[in-house]
Amino acid sequence: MKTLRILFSSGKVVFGLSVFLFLFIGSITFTALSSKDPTEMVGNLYDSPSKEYPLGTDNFGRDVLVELIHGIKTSVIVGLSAGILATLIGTIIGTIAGFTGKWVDNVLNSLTNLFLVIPSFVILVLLAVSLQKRSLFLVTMVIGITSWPWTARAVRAQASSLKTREHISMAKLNGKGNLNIMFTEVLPYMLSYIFMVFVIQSAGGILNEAGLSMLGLGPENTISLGVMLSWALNFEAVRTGAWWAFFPAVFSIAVITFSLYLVNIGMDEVFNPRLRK
Amino acid sequence: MNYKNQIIRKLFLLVVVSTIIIFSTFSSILADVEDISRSETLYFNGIQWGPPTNFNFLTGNAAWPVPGSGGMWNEAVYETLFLYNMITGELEPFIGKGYKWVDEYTLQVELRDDVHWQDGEPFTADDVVYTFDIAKKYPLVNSGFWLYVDKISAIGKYAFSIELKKDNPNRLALVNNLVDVSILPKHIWTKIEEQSGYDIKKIREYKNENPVGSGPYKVYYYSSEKIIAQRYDNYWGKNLFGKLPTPKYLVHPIFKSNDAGNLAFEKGDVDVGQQFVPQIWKMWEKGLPVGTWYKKEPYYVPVGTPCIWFNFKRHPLDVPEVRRAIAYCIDYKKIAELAMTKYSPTVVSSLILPFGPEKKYYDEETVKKYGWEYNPQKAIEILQGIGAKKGKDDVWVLKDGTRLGPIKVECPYGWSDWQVSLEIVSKSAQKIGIDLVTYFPDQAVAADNRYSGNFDITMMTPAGNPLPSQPWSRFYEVMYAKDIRPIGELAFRNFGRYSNPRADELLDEIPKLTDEVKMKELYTELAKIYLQDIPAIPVEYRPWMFYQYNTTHWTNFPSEENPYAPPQMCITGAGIKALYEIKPVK
Amino acid sequence: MPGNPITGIVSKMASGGAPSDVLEKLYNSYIQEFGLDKPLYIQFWDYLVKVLHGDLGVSFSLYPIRVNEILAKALPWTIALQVPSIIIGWLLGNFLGVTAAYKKGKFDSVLFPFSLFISCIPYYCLAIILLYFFGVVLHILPTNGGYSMNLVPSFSISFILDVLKHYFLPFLSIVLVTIGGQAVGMREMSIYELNTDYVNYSKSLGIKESKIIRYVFRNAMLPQITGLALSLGTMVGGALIVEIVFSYPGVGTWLFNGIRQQDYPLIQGGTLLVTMAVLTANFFIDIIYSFVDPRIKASQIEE
Amino acid sequence: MYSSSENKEIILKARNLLKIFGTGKDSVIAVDHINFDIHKGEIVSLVGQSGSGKTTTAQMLLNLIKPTEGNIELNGIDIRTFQGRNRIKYWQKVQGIFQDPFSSFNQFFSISKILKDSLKILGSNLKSGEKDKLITESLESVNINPKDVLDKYPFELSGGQRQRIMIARIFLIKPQLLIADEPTSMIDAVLRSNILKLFMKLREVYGTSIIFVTHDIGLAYYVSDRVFIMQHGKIVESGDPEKVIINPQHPYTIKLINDVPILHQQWEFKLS
Amino acid sequence: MKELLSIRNFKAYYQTSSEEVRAVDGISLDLNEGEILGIAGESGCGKSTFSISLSCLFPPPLKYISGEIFLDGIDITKLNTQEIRKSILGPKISFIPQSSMNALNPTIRIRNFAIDIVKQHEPKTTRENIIHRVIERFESLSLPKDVLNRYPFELSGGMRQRTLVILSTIMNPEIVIADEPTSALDVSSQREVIELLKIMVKKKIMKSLIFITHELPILRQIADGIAVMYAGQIVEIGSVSDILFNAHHPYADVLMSSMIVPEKGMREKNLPSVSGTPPDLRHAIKGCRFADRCPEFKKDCREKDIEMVELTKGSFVRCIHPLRTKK
Repeated sequence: MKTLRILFSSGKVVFGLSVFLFLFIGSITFTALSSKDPTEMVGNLYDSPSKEYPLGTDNFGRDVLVELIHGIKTSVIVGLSAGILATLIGTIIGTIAGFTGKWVDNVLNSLTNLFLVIPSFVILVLLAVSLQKRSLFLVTMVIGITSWPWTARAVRAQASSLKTREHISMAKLNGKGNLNIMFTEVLPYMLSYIFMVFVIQSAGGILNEAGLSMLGLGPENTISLGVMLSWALNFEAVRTGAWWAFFPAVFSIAVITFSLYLVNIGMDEVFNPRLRK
Repeated sequence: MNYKNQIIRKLFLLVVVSTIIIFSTFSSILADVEDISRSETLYFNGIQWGPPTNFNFLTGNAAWPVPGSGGMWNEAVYETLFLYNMITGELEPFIGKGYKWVDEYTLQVELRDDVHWQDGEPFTADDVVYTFDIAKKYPLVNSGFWLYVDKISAIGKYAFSIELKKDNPNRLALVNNLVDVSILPKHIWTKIEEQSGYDIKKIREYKNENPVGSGPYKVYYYSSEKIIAQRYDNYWGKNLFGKLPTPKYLVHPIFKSNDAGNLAFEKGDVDVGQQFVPQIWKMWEKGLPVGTWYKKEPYYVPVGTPCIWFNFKRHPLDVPEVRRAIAYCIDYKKIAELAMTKYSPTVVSSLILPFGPEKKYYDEETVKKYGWEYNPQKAIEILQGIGAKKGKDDVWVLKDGTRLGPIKVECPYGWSDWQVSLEIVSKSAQKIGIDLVTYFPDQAVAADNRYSGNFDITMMTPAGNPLPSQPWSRFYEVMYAKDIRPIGELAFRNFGRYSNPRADELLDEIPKLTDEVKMKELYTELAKIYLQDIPAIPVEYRPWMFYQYNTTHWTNFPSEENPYAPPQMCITGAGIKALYEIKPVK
Repeated sequence: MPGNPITGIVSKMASGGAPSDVLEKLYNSYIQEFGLDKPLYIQFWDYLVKVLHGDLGVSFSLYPIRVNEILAKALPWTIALQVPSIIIGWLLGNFLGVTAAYKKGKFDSVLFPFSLFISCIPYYCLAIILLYFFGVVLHILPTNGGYSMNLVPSFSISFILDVLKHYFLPFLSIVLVTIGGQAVGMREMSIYELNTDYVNYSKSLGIKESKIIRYVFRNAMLPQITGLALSLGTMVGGALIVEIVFSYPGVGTWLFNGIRQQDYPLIQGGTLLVTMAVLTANFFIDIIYSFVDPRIKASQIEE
Repeated sequence: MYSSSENKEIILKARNLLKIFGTGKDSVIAVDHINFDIHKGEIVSLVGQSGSGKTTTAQMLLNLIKPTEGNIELNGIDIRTFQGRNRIKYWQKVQGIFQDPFSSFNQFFSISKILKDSLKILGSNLKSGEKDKLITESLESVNINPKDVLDKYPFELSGGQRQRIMIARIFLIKPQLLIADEPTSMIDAVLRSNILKLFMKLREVYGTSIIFVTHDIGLAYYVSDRVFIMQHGKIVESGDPEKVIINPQHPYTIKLINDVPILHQQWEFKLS
Repeated sequence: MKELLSIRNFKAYYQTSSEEVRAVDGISLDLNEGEILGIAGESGCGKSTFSISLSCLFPPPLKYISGEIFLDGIDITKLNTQEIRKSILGPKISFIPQSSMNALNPTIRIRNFAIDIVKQHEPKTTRENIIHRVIERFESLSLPKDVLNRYPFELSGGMRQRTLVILSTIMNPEIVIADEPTSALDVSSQREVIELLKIMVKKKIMKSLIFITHELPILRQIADGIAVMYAGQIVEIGSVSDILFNAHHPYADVLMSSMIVPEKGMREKNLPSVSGTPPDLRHAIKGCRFADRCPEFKKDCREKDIEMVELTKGSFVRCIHPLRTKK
């Protein structure tokens, strides 16, 4: 409770979170309540914005605004799920490496560094290319699986510094097992940190989805912000000046990730007093 | 020394070293040809995608201007015997002065005697015979020739004859070869064959960077960014056309995306293009000097008809009423307007196009009687007629309990206009309660699915080229079932494994005919079978090439109002005549 | 890998109207040629052996061009685009970051959210927007390719100017996003450094701010160098997509083409090249780092 | 008031303890073949400057890290038998207290949870009421009103209180041997005596032996029955504090004692 | 003796949007030339904040509230940051921080840092001259001059701390403020640093020294006078022997008696026991701040704020019931 209060004392956190939740909950509510089908072809190729379709239509003659709302929902869900996955894998690997130390750490750490240095973009592309079918779920998995190293690295550093804390020795003297210690003595201390990492990973997930979709490796038969961009490029929205086909998606991606970054930075300032002004 | 200076010095060093590396790597791509003048150069787009890999006609994917890229023949370097005119459907004399059927099985062609290769060697009937003979020796794109030809032989230096097989005398397919097979110089290719040890693999690896043909242009320069052809001023065609082609250079820049190519076209950097430009009329509405064949819709000359193909081995698509219901529920007009941005007239339920050279075989009665059109109510009635009921989720269920869906309609990802078409198909069907869902796998997957029969409904254009053999070729691809491999094995036509013995008979019979009346009769019967069985549904028309021109630098391009040449990109078949008539603006 | 690449090649020819029977023959002869009739593990082994000999195989989509040849032509463009833009963006970003941290106040409160926002826009999105404004709306800069199509590469002034003109937008996209990301990171590092004892000590000795900023810049820079090494993969990945937006004739565009046409040799070769390039860059950064950080240098000398 | 330990039973023996960290070139000898015995009820100080190896020794004695060589015997039983599940049996007899009274706590647990967790080491036979009683008793032993602290979290307590709760934990477990690693170094001087008195009480009530690990020679002198002076991983001098600290023999000890600032004598400086 | 520094009722608080901590709450003291003043106090008493405040830079959230600091008769709290940096810090007031490991910029050689310091105040002096001067300083204090060519991390803890002392005094400051300069060191290095400081005062490299520590035995070795701080205030100022053996303020007395040193007789000594914690400086406190814990507590201790009283010359105490006065 107290932590939450401190958290909300940061304008950045409040602002970022509000924007994010507004977009996320808004898009979920809209898609749940509205009967508007985003794939309904209501107009022609790139009809300019009008009263009826405030953001015009896309290459399929679909209402861009409705698509955008669905796209935001999908992208955010992909981002959050990939974020959860990446955070989960990274936290497990990082905690084990950092806490266990010795050769386990060496092995896991070299693995992490290897994955860090090899552009995750490359792995992402290779994985996505080799998928038979790219459902939303699989794409999310692929993004999550390729982005854990950052988490692992960050968590490892935390865990290995926590390892030397005296309450860990104390817990050992209480006869707690290593697993128990990891869960009760190490993890809770990293929670805020892990949450921050999760926020960043989610933002990364959204960006990755967009990047993959741009390459034509995005989820099939789904509307996401990246897919919208990919269509706009495919159908020459830029050349024909149909800004409404790409700008709203670009802007939404930027705003969502911006809001997440703000939350992260705000949290960082709260939890690391050195950044506090 | 101060540490700050140290950093700056190190960074400076880094920048210098990287600059050197970068510039030295760059120098490797610099060439030693001269820049070319805009007023002497005609720019193309839309034919060559990706960097030139070879100029070897035998690879099947030779780069522009050698035939092979994008399935287009052209006459710039290598030439065909006759010039096909897609508007009139005629074979115009070229190297071949004329052809005649000596008897039912024998075709004789007479050649010009003043044709020579770009290295000065004379062009003779031997070259022609050689060109067809190697297609017998090796698996080549035009090896199909030998399925119906028994023998090709020279008659003296400037004539040759072709004898059809008695059991498969396909006259229609044979004539195709007169317009779409580029003749190779025997004296050069025998050497290449010899060097390659008569191994087709080695022959295919031969890049032929300096192709020697009989045409008016030679490859001058190429890189992964562009290909330049330079005029061959000693061209034999001076005799035929009375002059040389006007542009000294033909350039095909290689655009990395459709967008880039279209932007260049819009700016006038490209003079004549065949890329899909959505809503091209907006360009002249903006005041740009851009034109297409027709001034009005559909702007382009429709030649092919992309279809959705049913898989006959999958239930419930094997039920004719289901196929018919689908045929009725599709909003063809919307496809023409939205997916084809009005570049297609609303499609008619026929594999014989109701316009162009094949119009003579089109029988409106049959289409009216057995065909279909957009009529969702009718689709519902058809389904009700076979006792189908709507399920709870508003989707039809057949008597045997089969739900109509989900049925996948697929085409490759990124084939954007088709994707839009299929979106409309699926939306149309869903509206009346047939659950068609779109599926856009990657191209290779889609192709694999298509050939191996692993699909519900797929999209493909049957025989999309303007050829003398149409509409037979189109029917053949859609309906001919003889020798078609079962599901799981590859079939490069009749993907849905449709089969009707009578259709096979008709398809065997038609190409043998010489009598036009009889031919129309059989075509009509074939059309009736087609309309009853519905192996595939045409969803839109498509031009062979999206011929469009920008008159910023060159004028007098052929068009409907000035139809001195067909809309064949100035270099293909009879389209080549345009090269002699266009005029530089300056 | 899904799909069969040969069907791709053959279906391309099929659109040329070749009879199906011929296509089947062609199909079989290509299958043999690419060795796809062999078991998968032998194919993989063959590929590995070839890669170790520096041969990335033959492209499917651009048969019979070798992947080596394609990438060799593309690499200079990519290096010329990415190396300077990432370095310049990185330097400018760090400079802005440390300034924002030190100056605080208005400079920081404007610059910080702005660079944060910029850094949140993916490279390719920024590229699209720049392309739209400069290329399509204002018509002042070329929108695609490495140089104009009426020019032939040469060491002439006009060609070099033309290349630079085409270079500008992709360069700017990468620089801007890099600046944004680096400024955010550097600001945080600098705030951390500004609170260290040595800064306070230096202040207490009356050392002026500009000097202290230099201390801070240098020290905050060190983790940023390591950070650069680690995030280089991500940066290069993003920058490769920029190439696609501008149809820049670099590795990214080729990779994109490869992906679209299921050209596995090209995809594998391209990704391998990118990986090697990033690893090499990392290696260089490590060396540079050891020069810049006296602590590392000392420990190396001792050994 | 301090009883002589000469004839008391030995509860812990350390023989030839060696600890090397790292491998190869980077290896560091932290503890270099040390030997000592700890008797029942005695207070011993392990004194050394930073890097002398005293904390490593403490960690080995606590069975938190394993010696590279040598052996520890608890009541005659080899420490190597106290591995895995048997570690608990060791920790029933040997317990520790650390320097930082804040980081010794899991800040996410309330004091009552922390103390209850400590009880687990005694086995699970205790009923809930018994547990509460034990906890109350132990808190009272360290002069803390249980009501004031049980529901609180560590960060709500002062440093002195926290260290007392750590001692309450020892009162709860009643080990034979307590290893206290710099237990007062982060406690304000004026509160230090309170803490020290609790250690004395522990020894008096339960006969617990205590090893103080410290760099504070004054403290070692004040509380110990015996002191061990460590330098570079070795025990250089040991014995009665009066002997070792007031009349050191080893050159290192002499220098060390000489450099400790004291109250009643001022250093002589060569103020040239 | 000339009075160098005179502080009058100086207050500096930590102020954030939500709270205010009265870390330094009314300090007055005087410092004469050649004098070494020790400031003793336990954690949280405000001694470090006080030392930081003497730079008059007040890094946020620390804030100047009121009071004066006269240096050579000038109230430096009234100067602006520029003037303070230019003319006060370095040549007049200098600091020796606690943690030598972090106090030196890790990526700059000692020599260059020394040059930066001198150049700051004497821009015209050449590098050679500065190096020459610094080398001389090292030699005169019998320290190895090759330290100059090293990076901080290449020095041992003791050497680094002594280097810090030299660097802080290159400009021959009038007053040096050393905040726990020895607490991270082992006893031998500690002794060396103290010896060095003592020599430097003697040699007049610095005119006076304020030495802040929580260990009274160290002040015994170095200081002339001691000020004891408690809860943001000085509770007693006096000579070393007065404070150590004859303290008047009950807190100073308890603090002194709590010292444990390896001295004969120490084992027999009974340590005083005080419970409780210092008051929370976030809230206003009425009366004596030690009252809660004071063994000598009387009722009137809490009635009003206690002022410093001069008991004998140079001996001040903030207590209305001081110890050992009547006897």
